[in-house]
Amino acid sequence: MTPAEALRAAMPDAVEEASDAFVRVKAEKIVEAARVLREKCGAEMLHQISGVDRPPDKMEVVYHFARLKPAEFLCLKVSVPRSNPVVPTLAHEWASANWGERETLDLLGVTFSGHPHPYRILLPEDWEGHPLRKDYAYPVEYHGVDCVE
Amino acid sequence: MLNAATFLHEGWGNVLIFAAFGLVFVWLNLFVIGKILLRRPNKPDQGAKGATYECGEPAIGDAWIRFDIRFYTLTLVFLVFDIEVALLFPWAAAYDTFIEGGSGGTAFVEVLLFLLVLGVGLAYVWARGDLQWTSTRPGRALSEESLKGGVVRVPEASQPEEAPR
Amino acid sequence: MTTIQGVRLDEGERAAPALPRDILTEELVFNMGPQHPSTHGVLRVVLRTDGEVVLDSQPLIGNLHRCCEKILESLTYIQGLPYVDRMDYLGALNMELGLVLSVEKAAAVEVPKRAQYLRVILCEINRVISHLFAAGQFGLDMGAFTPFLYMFREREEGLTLLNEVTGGRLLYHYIRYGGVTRDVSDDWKRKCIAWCDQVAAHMDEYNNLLTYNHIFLNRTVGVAIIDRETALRYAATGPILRAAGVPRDLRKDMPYSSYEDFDFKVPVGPHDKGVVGDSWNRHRQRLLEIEESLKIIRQAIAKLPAGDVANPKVTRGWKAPEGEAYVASEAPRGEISCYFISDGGKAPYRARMRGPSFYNISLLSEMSRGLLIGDLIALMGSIDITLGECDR
Amino acid sequence: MTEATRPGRPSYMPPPERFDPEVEQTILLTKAEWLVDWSRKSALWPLGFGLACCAIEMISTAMTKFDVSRFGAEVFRATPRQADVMIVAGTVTHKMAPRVRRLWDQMADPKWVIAMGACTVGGGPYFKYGYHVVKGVDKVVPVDIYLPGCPPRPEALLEAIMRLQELVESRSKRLNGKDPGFTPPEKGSRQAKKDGISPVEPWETEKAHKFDDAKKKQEEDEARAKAAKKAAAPAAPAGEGAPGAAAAPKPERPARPPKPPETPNPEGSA
Repeated sequence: MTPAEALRAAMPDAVEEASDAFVRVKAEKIVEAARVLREKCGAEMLHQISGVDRPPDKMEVVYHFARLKPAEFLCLKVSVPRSNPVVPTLAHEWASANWGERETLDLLGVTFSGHPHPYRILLPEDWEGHPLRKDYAYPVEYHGVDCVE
Repeated sequence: MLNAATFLHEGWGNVLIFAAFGLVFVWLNLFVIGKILLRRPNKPDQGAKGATYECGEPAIGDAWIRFDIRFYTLTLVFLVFDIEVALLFPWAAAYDTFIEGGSGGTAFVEVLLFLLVLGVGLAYVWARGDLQWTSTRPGRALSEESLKGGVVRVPEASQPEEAPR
Repeated sequence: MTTIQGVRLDEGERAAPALPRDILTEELVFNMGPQHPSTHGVLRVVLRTDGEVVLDSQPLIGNLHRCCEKILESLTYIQGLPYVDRMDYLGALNMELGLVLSVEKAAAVEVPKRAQYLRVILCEINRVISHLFAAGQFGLDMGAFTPFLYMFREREEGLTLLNEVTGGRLLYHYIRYGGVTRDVSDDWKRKCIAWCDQVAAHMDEYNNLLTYNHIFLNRTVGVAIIDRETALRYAATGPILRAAGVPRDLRKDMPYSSYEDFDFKVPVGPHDKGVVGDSWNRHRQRLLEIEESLKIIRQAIAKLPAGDVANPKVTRGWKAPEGEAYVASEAPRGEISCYFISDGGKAPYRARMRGPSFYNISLLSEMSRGLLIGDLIALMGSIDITLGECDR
Repeated sequence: MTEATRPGRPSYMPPPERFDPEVEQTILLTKAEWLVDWSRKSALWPLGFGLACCAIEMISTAMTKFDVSRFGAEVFRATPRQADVMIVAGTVTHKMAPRVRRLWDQMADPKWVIAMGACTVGGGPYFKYGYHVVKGVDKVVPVDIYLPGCPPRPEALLEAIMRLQELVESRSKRLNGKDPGFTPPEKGSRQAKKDGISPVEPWETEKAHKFDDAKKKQEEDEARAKAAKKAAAPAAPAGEGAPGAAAAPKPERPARPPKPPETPNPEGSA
């Protein structure tokens, strides 16, 4: 069963936009949507979490699930306001979401509510700003080391 | 009477050679290498040189902690059997004299007795499980509860995060 | 919540409450830090141990975060390619293929058949070289230095082979959108087949030297078992997943770059020794994959079609039209994928690269509980991590 | 602006201490000094410290085909306490920089640093857009031999080790006054070795801090004046075409801070 049909059947109000490539759901319903994908559409692995910065007001979080038999990728999208991007976490059911969400927090500033370990993963703890945002200003100096030669 | 022949015959030649060799080495160490050592770069406390090396990180956690008892018992067991082997060496070296003296058999039996007594000690320790130094006994730190894990738990931060000034 | 060196360590009770107070023993917390022979790069693992037994560990990555995705968004399409090479510097061509496949799918760029075959040949050579390094490194972690020297002998020949075609030993910039940069000569094809025979001939030497070595078996059989469910939960892919019994290989399941033309077997699950999913099976899995890759190379060279090697429409200043795509491919360490979004501009709007080691390392914390420290080294050696693609 | 907080000096670096030249001039030695340098040169033990792609080429150099053991440098020590050379092989990021500095501090003197790869020489491919990459490892540790290449071929690393051996061996020539003063070897290193030209000792001038007393202050004032004049001029919007759809303005690069002053060639030998 394709994700669009399964999600329309399970939670019609949560589906904002559905096409054969991806399904956009409301941010609060992402945990249930992932659960529907696991049970109905056979998604066995959360393959990748990608944050996409859509200035000036939108911030997108794209989840790609992998189904083994027959091998295919199912895509869920969530768009949240750019000023205060908050998305519920999937880390409790999908262990690979733990680090994926921490990296999205680190590089894009999307906070995942309920995350067991919500801290930066790639950049140092006291790094200012989120580099993958389109309006990111490059640092001039970090701990005394010049960043621009 | 001391002349060249007797001098060499009585072995004084060797003493002369060894003395010469000794003096050369003394001179080499004191003067040549000594001067070089004096001029080696000597910077004992440059930056974090004195800090404990922990793979490039400032050392976290504390090394002066109370280790598990099992390591202590294990070293005791090792000590006992080390001495046992040490005692076997002289016996083995002198074993041919026992045989010439006709009491080879009794010497052999005595050693077997000696080994047997220590064997009993080994059996006791083995049965008690002290040789199994890797796994910890139930009730030790490795109980089910602490194995649940989650984020690394540590008593408290004993080292400031910033590099020592 | 205490912070030690950027590590958020929960305040916890000193030891298990079940202990009587008088013989209270404490746990040792220390770093297996960025500079360590067995972390294969700058991975830092904070360990909490009781004697030799690891109670808990927390891998800390990010020491090699080289801003790859920001650079891909800032540079033009052609300029961004070399940075993808540097993600997994042991399987650089597979990384290039990952980015190029998703851009070609989004922009519907047609790749000539010969270029697809050339990509397959060189990526498989790269996979063999990478697996040789990984198997040798795992032997080195377990204390066997000689197999590493033997495997490097074949690896050096393979590097010269790739050097001859692409011009680079380790990082190649060979694959472009719509094709490849250079064609191969017949002499090179003959040398490539000779190299394949040489590697195949030495496989049993590696097995006797390392894989069936008695000490190696004791150190790795039944150690750090990653079963099917844990691997899927942590999205660990590649040899880890296949050694855990899941027949998942993107070259077979979702064929790309004309992999469907070649017949090769996907080695899966419990091999002749050890338990399914243990360290020994992962090692054996890589050696079997080397043999399969050699088969693919031979077939691809035999069936190499004529034709040009690049799509003439793609020039230097080429820009992808609006669109997005998500294509995954099989890299030596696992599945890499690129979520590519283009808005028609000079540079990709977003190129989100997936490094398989990022997910392979994340299962270290759960898998290491209760292991001895030596077994943790076996676990890290057998999952074969590269920090370049983990931190991107 | 004390020395420790001068911009461009990492905060985790201790203030540099002067090297007192008196100890050295009093004793002139010939053969013994050369003996020590020859032994150091022939057993340069590198620190097993691979960061990224260059580490793989460093391992290839240690393997049978390129065989760095011909130069006595194949014993890769895992701990800095027993290492002589720190080959920084790979990109040094801002998160890794304090650790690289701490490893260098923890090495026993005399110690040398080979900056292997374009990333360590000057930021390499990550120079322009690599926000997390340190632009050159000489901002962190004093570097003796710069080895460009991305990654440099194993033969290039062998050349770097040979150059380092000349640097080590030239110490005795310099101390014995036979050295006509430091001029970088123009032609091949063989020529430099014959002429006995050798750079000054790494542990004497802390290159990473690049400071000298009076001359620097004057250069800094000049630079600051020039920067102030340039900042006054209207800041031209730099940078590539902003993505069409996005309305946000392309962030232009911040104004370049005054360049940390260079160390002039030391006037002459000791």
